[in-house]
Amino acid sequence: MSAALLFAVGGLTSVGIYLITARSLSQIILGFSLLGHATVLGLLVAGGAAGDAPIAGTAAVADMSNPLPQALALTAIVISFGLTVFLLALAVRQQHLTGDDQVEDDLEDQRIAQGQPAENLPEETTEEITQSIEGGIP
Amino acid sequence: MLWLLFGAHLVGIAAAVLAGRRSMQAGLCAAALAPAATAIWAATRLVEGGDVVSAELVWVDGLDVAISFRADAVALLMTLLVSGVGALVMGYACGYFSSDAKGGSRFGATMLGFSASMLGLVWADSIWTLFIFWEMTSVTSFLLVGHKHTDAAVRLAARRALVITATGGLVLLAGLILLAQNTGSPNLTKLAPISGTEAAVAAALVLIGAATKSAQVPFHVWLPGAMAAPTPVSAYLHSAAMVKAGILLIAVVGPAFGDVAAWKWLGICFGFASVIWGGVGALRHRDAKLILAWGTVSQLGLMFTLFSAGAPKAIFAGVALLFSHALFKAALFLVVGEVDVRTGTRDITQLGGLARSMPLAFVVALLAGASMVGLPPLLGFTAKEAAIEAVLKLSGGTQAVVGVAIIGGSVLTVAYTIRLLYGIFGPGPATSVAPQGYVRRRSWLMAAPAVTLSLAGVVGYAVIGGVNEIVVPAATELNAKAGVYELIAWPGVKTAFVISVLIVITGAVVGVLWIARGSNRIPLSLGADATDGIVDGVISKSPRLIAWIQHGSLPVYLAVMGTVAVLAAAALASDFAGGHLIWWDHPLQAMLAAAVVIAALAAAFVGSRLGAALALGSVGFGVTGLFLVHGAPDLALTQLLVETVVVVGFVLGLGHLARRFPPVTGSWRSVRIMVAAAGGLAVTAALVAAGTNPTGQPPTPDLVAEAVAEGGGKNVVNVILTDLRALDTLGEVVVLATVAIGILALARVRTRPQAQTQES
Amino acid sequence: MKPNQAPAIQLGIRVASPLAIVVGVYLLFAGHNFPGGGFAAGLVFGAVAILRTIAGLQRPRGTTALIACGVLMVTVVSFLPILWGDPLLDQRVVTFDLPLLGTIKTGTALVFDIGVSIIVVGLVAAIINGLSASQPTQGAGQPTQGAPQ
Amino acid sequence: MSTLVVLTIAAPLVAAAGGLFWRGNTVARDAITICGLAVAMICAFVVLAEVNDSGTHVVHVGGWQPELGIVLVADLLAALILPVALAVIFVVEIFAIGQRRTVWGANPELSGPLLCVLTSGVSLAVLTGDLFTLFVAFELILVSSYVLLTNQGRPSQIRAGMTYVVMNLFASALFLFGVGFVYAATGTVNLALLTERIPELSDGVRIGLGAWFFVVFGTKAAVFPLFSWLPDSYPTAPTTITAVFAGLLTKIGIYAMIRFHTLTQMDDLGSTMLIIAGFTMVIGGLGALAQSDVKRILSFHIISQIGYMLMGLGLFTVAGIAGAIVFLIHNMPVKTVLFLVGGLIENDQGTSTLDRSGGVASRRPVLAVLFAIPALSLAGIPPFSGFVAKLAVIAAAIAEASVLIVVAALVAGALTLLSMAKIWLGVFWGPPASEITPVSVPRRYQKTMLGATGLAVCGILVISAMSGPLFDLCVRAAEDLKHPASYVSEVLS
Repeated sequence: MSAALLFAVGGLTSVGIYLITARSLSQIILGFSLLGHATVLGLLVAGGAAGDAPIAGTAAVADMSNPLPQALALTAIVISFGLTVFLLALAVRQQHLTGDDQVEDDLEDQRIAQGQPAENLPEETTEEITQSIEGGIP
Repeated sequence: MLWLLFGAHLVGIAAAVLAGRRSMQAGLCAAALAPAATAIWAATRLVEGGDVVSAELVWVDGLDVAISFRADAVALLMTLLVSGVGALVMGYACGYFSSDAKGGSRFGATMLGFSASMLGLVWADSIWTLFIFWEMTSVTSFLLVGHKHTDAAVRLAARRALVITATGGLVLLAGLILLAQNTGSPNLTKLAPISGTEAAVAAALVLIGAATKSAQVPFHVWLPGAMAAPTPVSAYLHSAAMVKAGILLIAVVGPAFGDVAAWKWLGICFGFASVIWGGVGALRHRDAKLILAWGTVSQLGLMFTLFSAGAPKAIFAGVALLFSHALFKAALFLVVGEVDVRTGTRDITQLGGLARSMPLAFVVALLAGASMVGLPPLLGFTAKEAAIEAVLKLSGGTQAVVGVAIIGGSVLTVAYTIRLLYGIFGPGPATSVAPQGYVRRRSWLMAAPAVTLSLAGVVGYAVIGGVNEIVVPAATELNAKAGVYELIAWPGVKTAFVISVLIVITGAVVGVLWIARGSNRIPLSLGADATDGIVDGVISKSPRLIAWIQHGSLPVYLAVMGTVAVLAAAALASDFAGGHLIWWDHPLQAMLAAAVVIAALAAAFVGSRLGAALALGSVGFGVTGLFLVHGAPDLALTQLLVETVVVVGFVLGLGHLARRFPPVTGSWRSVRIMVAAAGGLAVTAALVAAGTNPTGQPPTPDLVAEAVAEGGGKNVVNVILTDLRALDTLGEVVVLATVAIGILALARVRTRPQAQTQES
Repeated sequence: MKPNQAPAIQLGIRVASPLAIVVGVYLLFAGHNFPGGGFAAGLVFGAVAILRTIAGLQRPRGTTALIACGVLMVTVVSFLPILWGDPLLDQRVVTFDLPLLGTIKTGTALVFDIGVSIIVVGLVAAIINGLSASQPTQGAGQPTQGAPQ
Repeated sequence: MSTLVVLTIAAPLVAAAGGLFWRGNTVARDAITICGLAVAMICAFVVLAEVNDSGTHVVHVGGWQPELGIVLVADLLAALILPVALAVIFVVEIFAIGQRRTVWGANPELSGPLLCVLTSGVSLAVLTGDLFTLFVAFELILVSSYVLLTNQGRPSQIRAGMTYVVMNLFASALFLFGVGFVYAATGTVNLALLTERIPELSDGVRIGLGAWFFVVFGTKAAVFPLFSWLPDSYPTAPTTITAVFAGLLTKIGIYAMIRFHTLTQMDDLGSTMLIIAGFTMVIGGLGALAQSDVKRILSFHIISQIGYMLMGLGLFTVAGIAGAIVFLIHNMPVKTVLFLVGGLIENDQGTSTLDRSGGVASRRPVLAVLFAIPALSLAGIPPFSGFVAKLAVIAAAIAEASVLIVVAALVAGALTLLSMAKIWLGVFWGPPASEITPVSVPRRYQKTMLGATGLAVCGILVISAMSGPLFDLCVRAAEDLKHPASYVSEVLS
């Protein structure tokens, strides 16, 4: 196993975890991008040593790097790409609703923790509700 | 036959629902049919005798759970009580409720549902059948107690009853599992005696379960509260039926615990405490129904004591008491209910002089009360004699404790009965009887069942031989040696009789003195308040506890998760051995790795959004380089394109936000750093450890060969993606499609109202 | 995001688009033998869409239908073989000649890859529509750009 | 047979695409999605019958060897779980069609196709014999649930959605790391091969792998202390959606755990699992008690119930695992129905808060019955399936003399009952709520919703009645899991 790659995995993981525990959704997204890199590199490390590209005919089979983790990694990259983009969309919506991208604490949890009656919860406005009923896809 | 009768109850429920829509009375009449038929059947069986009828329906064979019924002598006796009293009470309820009472179909159906559950319980031949119906009686009784649920106090009482009986049910479940596993068979007639620690634990659990159901101190607190139910419910559930379930339980499983000392002593303790405390409670209350309820606690305590003592004579006396108690207690409840609806109160300090205005009720109450006290010529007398004789047959400590319980309990019974009857019917300010309109017209409906039940005490005494034919086989069924005894109408002046006379005299003196003292202070309902306090406490304290875990803060959740993962990885990394490590596959790898980590750190610690996005891009390009070095051009290409789109998206979507991230400081930041560092280390170490001694090798040569031969492509990675593992790819693109839909939907919600405002 | 309507950039992008599309098609077909594949091709096509949107040339339309088509395509290609008894996701390999690219030995995998790239284009289009139309909370006075159709 | 197995994945996917394509045409869209789900469900039932008769069926995807390609394995466990799961989704889709676009309803344009995607994810997750495909299947399930949760974009949903998405993304990252560990240690991601190779590893690595995946699956399954995302997010979704989530998602996590940890013989983790299980059920029960909203109470119950399943698994005996499987099967429809009834209550009163509700039993007795049956079943009251499940799990624990966990299970049982009583007392009993604002739904649609709920309640009754044969099947499945040699030989032959 290559210590250099392992270093990259560990470093990316650490920074990723640090970022996802932030309150700003932008930073969380950054964190997941980094974690995504870390997992992909982790898969490669797990698959064995570096080698030539696994394209038949261009190199000896014995010299090739293991193609299976690459395939798995590719799938993982694409999936984490999709989810990162989705998080972005959530952040954009949050920004639209509150003006920033901070992750807020759950209101009902706080209400229960403080023992307040249910009336103190802010009701969603009718406008917001109609808006969400009107939603859909183009 | 058993199925037929049981099925009749189920059909009856449907009928009661339908008929109950028209009126309360129709629903109740429909409900009364099945129990009436069952009672008649049981009576004929008892008279005619014959083979024991049984029936079985296997439910879950793997767990030995079956609905197995067996109508032996005990079951028939109980059937007679459950169904007979049930039918009478339902008839009584026709008079009790006004025609326009709400919830007609509900009440009739629930009563019948309870009746059916109770029937299943008394017929049960298997531990599991018994438990199944045991739980069903808990649920149906909850519904019945809460019949007038718009009243908050009623809801509270129903909750209390449910909490105690259902918790008891859970305890019982554990005890029964333990019992079944130790005896090897859930069959109640084949319970082998067990011993040892597990047996003692099982004994305690089963006894606690039984004590909750039979309202034994300290679990009795639900019973007085349950008097919030309509009186027919109290007359049925709390005299003849449900509260007897616990007694029946300890009677039938008793043989298995014969060798367990804990069984006997714990049971006697429950019984003793209940006898005394229940009697004291009955002496102090003013509400006639509550006096009866506390009296029930006391009387059930007597039975509990006798059955726990376990000697043949004691068991015989217990069965006799069980039988007579159901009759006189139900009759008394019915009378109190009638008094209640005709005068509008049940408070004995306000009542008085009803002997003249309600003579029939007075006679009924007198007969039933005399039976309760144990005066001849009534059935109660013979049962009490049997109990005292049973005490005389005991020896040692058991005799002392049981003796005190029975004598003390009987004295108290005499005292509170006198006080009750005196309070309602005795001289004093005559309560005006102003019946509500419907009562007068149908008062015979209320009178007839009460008369029947109280006359049963007289008739039973008269034909004591007939009663013996019911009681003796039942006692034999429970204990083979108990069959030699029988109830004796007139024992002559023997020790037991003398004791009996002394009891009545002492009790009468206590009762008269008590009345004279005019002590009508309501005792503290310690238990009930405590129970509600515990339940409310759990409900009101749980938010505090939960808030500690469920505080709603995402970063903390993530940190917790990270920490847990680190712990798991630490287990993995415990086999850490770095022998297979090399510094790098290629020097370039080391440089790129360093660059990637530095860029990542920059992304984390640079304050501006744009800077972070750029740093993210750099990380992506560095990783692309690492892929190339590793020999993964496909990954590199994809990574490059993905990185571009992500960075563009990041800028596109969040470009409007403040330029800088909000600053982070304080201890939370140190926690984050610690979790993050530990996470990185743990993952790395775990990877190294996992790769130390691989137990299998990747089939790279096979993959390459197959890709070319079968997959028709030279790029092995691509062949894997589109052929070998195309299913993964399929899933992956569906994920992308779904994400796209999600983004579009969110965009739509956002833009729609704006478009509307524009138009307006 | 405000479309950048500088003529020079627009012209550049007009010229670059077909080139990029050619690159994408190459990636799509070459994928089986060289680095590339449906996903990469889709992203290249998507990049064209992004550029054209930025330049204000056009916005992607009918995104949902596109995505539905893509999903239908990959699903049908994947599951059709089971209808005539072949294993799930079985490949039919065919060989044919194409000008410029030479002999192509490919199979149903290609159809699958095309489906993949269609979905990816759909996703990129969704990103453009979903993220770029964002306006921070500035009230309703702000004109909205391109409400999705 | 292979066709049937594959159709459980394929039919919903095709339906999802079709439903998206004709999203504007209500009738066509609903017909397509319903058909897709129905086909999948029927296939799943036939697969169960076939597997019951002729044993495990293996589908080699693309005809590749298991060492190289992906296999789908319909063994008894998978065949048992799948029909129930698909039936649950089917019923919810009918309900969703009935609910239309109301304040509380899901958006029908999206819920149909996305439920289809979710369904194929569930089928794939249950059937796959490959660890990485399991990851993909999880992502399919999750991504559709993300969109289902957030697509209406309400502030509460976005807030909850972020918690949900971020927590699950982290879990997914951990999953991928886990795949890396497994691959590094064994050189394969095929479950059958892992069954052979993981027990050969050194103890530290083997148990560590088990622990790691316990964290991964535990997050999906919402075990203590990883459950926090669930009660925050589930209640904010439209009720129909929550019903699916509640019925399925956490259960798939438990399913994966049962599958992975038994095949790889992680018996050493048993005591850890039991401790976690105890905390999960008691804390879940306490949490339920603390809430004052029907949907939140029910959400905490999910956690509590997960504890019971984990308890069965943690015993690592045939009886325990069988108990866990029975519990799983029983819990899926029960949980779903409770949420559906929650939705009906919301429709009826305009709120699901206990303080503002009351008297539903008098006004809508049918609702009371529909609620009572699953509630009693959940609380483990006979004669419903919950009793069998609880009895199986607790009896297994008592047979192993695990006293503490039995006590925890009993306490949790009492808490469950108490909080069910809390809902009953608050919503169904008591004086009618003073100000109710029922959501006006056309009668015909109301009937559809009631019908769907009634159908599901009938399902619960059927499961209850069939508990005997069901339990026997579960015991067989548990024996197969406990002795994985047959699984391995079926897959690798």
